[in-house]
Amino acid sequence: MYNEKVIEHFTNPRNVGEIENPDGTGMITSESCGDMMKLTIKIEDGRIVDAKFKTFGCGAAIASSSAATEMIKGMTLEEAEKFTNKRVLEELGGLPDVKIHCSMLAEDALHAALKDYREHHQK
Amino acid sequence: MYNEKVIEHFTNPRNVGEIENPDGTGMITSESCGDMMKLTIKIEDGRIVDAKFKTFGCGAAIASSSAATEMIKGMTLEEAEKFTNKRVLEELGGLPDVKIHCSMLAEDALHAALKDYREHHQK
Amino acid sequence: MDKKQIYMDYAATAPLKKEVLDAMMPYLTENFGNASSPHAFGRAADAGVEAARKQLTDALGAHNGRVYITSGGTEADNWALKGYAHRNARKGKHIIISAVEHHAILHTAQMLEKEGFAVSFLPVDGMCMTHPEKLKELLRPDTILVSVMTANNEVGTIQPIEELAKVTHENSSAVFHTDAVQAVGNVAIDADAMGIDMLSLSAHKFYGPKGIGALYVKKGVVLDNLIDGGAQEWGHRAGTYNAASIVGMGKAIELATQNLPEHVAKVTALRDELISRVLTIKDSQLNGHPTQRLAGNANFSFAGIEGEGLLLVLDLAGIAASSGSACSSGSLEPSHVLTAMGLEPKYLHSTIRFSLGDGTTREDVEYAAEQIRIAVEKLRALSPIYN
Amino acid sequence: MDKKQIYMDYAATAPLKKEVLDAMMPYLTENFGNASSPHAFGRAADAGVEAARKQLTDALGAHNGRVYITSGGTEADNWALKGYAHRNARKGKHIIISAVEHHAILHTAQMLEKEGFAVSFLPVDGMCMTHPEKLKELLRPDTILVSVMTANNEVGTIQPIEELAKVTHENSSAVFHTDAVQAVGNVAIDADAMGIDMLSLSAHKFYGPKGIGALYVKKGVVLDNLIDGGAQEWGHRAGTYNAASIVGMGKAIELATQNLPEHVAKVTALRDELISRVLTIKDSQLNGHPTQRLAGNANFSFAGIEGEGLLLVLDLAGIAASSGSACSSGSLEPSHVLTAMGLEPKYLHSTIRFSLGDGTTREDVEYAAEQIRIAVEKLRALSPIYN
Ligand SMILES: Cc1ncc(COP(=O)(O)O)c(C=O)c1O
Ligand SMILES: Cc1ncc(COP(=O)(O)O)c(C=O)c1O
Repeated sequence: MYNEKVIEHFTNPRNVGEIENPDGTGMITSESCGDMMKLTIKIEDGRIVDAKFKTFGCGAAIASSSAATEMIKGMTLEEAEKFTNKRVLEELGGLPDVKIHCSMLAEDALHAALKDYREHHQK
Repeated sequence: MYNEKVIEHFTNPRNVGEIENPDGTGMITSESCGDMMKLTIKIEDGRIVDAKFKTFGCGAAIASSSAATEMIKGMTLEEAEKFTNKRVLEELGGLPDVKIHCSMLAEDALHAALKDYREHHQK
Repeated sequence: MDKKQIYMDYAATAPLKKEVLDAMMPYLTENFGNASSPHAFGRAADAGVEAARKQLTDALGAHNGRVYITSGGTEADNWALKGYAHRNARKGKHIIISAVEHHAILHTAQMLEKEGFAVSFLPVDGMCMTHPEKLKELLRPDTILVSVMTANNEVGTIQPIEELAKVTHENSSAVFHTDAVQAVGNVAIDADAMGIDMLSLSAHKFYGPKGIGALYVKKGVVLDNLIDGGAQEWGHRAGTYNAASIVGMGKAIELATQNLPEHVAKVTALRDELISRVLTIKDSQLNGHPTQRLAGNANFSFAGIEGEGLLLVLDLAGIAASSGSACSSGSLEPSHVLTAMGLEPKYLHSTIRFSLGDGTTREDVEYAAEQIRIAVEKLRALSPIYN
Repeated sequence: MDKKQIYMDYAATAPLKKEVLDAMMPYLTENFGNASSPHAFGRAADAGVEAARKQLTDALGAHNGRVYITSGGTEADNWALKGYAHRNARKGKHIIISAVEHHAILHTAQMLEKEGFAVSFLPVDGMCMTHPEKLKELLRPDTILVSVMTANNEVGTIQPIEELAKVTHENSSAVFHTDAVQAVGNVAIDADAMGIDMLSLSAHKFYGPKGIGALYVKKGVVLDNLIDGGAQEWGHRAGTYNAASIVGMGKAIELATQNLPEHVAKVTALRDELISRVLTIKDSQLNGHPTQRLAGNANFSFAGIEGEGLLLVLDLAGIAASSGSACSSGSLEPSHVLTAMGLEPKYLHSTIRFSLGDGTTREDVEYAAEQIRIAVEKLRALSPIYN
């Protein structure tokens, strides 16, 4: 069902946790399946310098969360704005058809966190 | 499907053929399945002294014909009038449900032969 | 598979018993004839089919009607509902099913609803139990059919079938169908004594082959055919006999019935051991009825973690379980069974079913309980809604 | 069975090929999981199911749609006709089937007739051949479905499917279904190239297991479900996967397709040998088409004797044949196929089908021809209408 890369991310998820005093926080619940992801990011000089997640969800949701946090670390805010779940799918080498929507969680959480950053933390 | 007695009668049918100058002839076609039986009988002193058959039909029809001719030989006309397929079924030890109607052929042919005897040969 | 593999998904499907496979082998080899053919090859196959039908009839106490062979529980359920509704629509167009039926009943009833039948749902309590007095309230003069499963596939609750059938017959002219797919081999059944008019079963749930099942129909209950064609099954279910699987089903139900008390006692003890170990995990609960439940069924919820994620961690640890009905995986909505039971929302997506069976050992239970604890801890550490 | 046993009823059902049984065995033992379960046991079963689906798709040239698994040819036929008719009734309520379809199509069409559909019958000539121009005459603006079998089960005539599909599509908006149950493994099929919208098959006719089959449905052709329930088969055919039989069906169709030319050549030669020997019997005839016929099919009539009686004499001599479709035994009426062909009345009840296959040898053919001669003589001596 899942490929090795997905299993690897699921088994050893990167960047688990919550950043203290984050610059942006995104908390998303998937309407279709009830999965949840909380993403906290640290931003310095227009770049994401740290990202941590907590996810309630299936293997695809957790692996996508893990992969996404790795990918966005180091991105400029402009790059991050353009980030989509397609990139996560590519990075993971694909997900089963019924699980593709799970990778949306990471995209949505990122955009929520960026919005939060703009609204509350940007001077 | 058929028991051994049926198979035995089918394999070695008794009284096959046609009696020359019979006292009664019955030729019957089953409406339900197209089987045919021709029965010729010889009557002396109010008794069936000989009976021969020819049958176009399945195993049950042929075995019933054979058994019936054996049974009716020696019967008085009164006994023969009361002869039914139940007797044939008993003699054969039963037939499959879908084949019970085949034993009617012998009953019908006998009654046709007796009628023929009464109409044409009885002084 | 070289690493440890523990199967705890017997309710999804069970392996063939060795005796069952042995009984099937002649029909997969030399006795290959078409059971409807009158020649020797056909008669050998037919003898197997009819012996199996007798085994089924005896095991179900179903001497007051006919056991028809189908391609499984799903076909039997479809046939019972569609066949009865279509044939008897002029008597009334109201059907009652329980709120916790398998999709084979639920989706079939919904199709009938689209065609113009009215469907009422018999509710369950928090332990997934139906209540005869509630059924009485739902019965109407135009109710033609009531269908309540003997035991639920997700949480294992065993329904009061005899009472439900009695209420149905005393208060209406409806017939009573039960989906006994999960029950056969786990619950003693005496169809005629229990007042059952129709009963569905599926062989692979009691260590028989997949793709074969049966519908028992009591004398006098008349259905439209679901599958028309040749003259098999007294003209009511066409298709060349799958003699090997039918023989396997017959052997399986015979064994299941012979061994029922020992099987239930053994599996119940293992299940209770698993339950008591798992419930030591904080913020966990057992779903379904504490005692009126299938011998092998242990259905848990763990606050803060998602069932499919848990399933995957356990799968990687070599433990096969289910996050609901295997048949409904691919669906994203929370289980209609858990919803009907009024499960707390925080537990709705956090449920996992372990179903134990013939091959389960005490070591399996101990290992599984330990792995469940580890997995729950691991996933809770990842959870945004648990701390 | 210690005496000589010669099987000449391959059209009723064929034995499993050894390679097919070998392919099935792992799924009857360790790979027993439910193919819908996401865990390791389930994935192993699912891999088998999907590999088999690919084998089916490749063998049928059916890349332009989906191959759905069913419980056999009968279910596939029922689903195609009922599912399409029910779903598309608003487009029209006229259906055309050939006059010589198997009961799985014929009786299903008759059920639709009772529901209010109009059914026309495409006639056949004396060799059981349909003609595209006759089909053209029957097509109406409200025709939604045409179903003509690829090859007839009783007399073996192979129909001009490509031309019939073409006429259907050029002159109507109807879809074209073919019951290829007898054809698969005997006739090369390329569903998409032939213009087929739906195609039914049954594994046991090509040395696969009984109780399993498939319906190919071209993209864009939409059917109601026949069997509702779980999410299997993209939500269109519910029921736990019978992985062992599905894997067997996949292997069987792969082998049948690989070996098709050799198989057909070998069996045709044996069949022709049987035909030429049997036709030396006085007052006998071959039924069906002399050349456009299934490799293994030899259907004869013998004046003055009844088919079932002949069948029994041969059975006692160790030869298994059929006096029509095995499925219709139990019926007493003369075959609708022979009637539609306009067979002389004296031959209507005097027909017997020998169907040869993989295991048939030249010695079998010689022995059978001799036994047929003896049996015919024996029964003619008993016959009131032959001398
Ligand atoms: C309660 C219940 N009913 C019906 C079914 C359907 O049985 P099958 O998948 O064998 O057709 C199942 C299992 O899948 C079940 O658990
Ligand atoms: C032409 C044809 N169609 C359909 C069927 C039905 O197939 P099954 O009995 O495998 O369901 C058969 C054989 O019985 C057949 O020969």
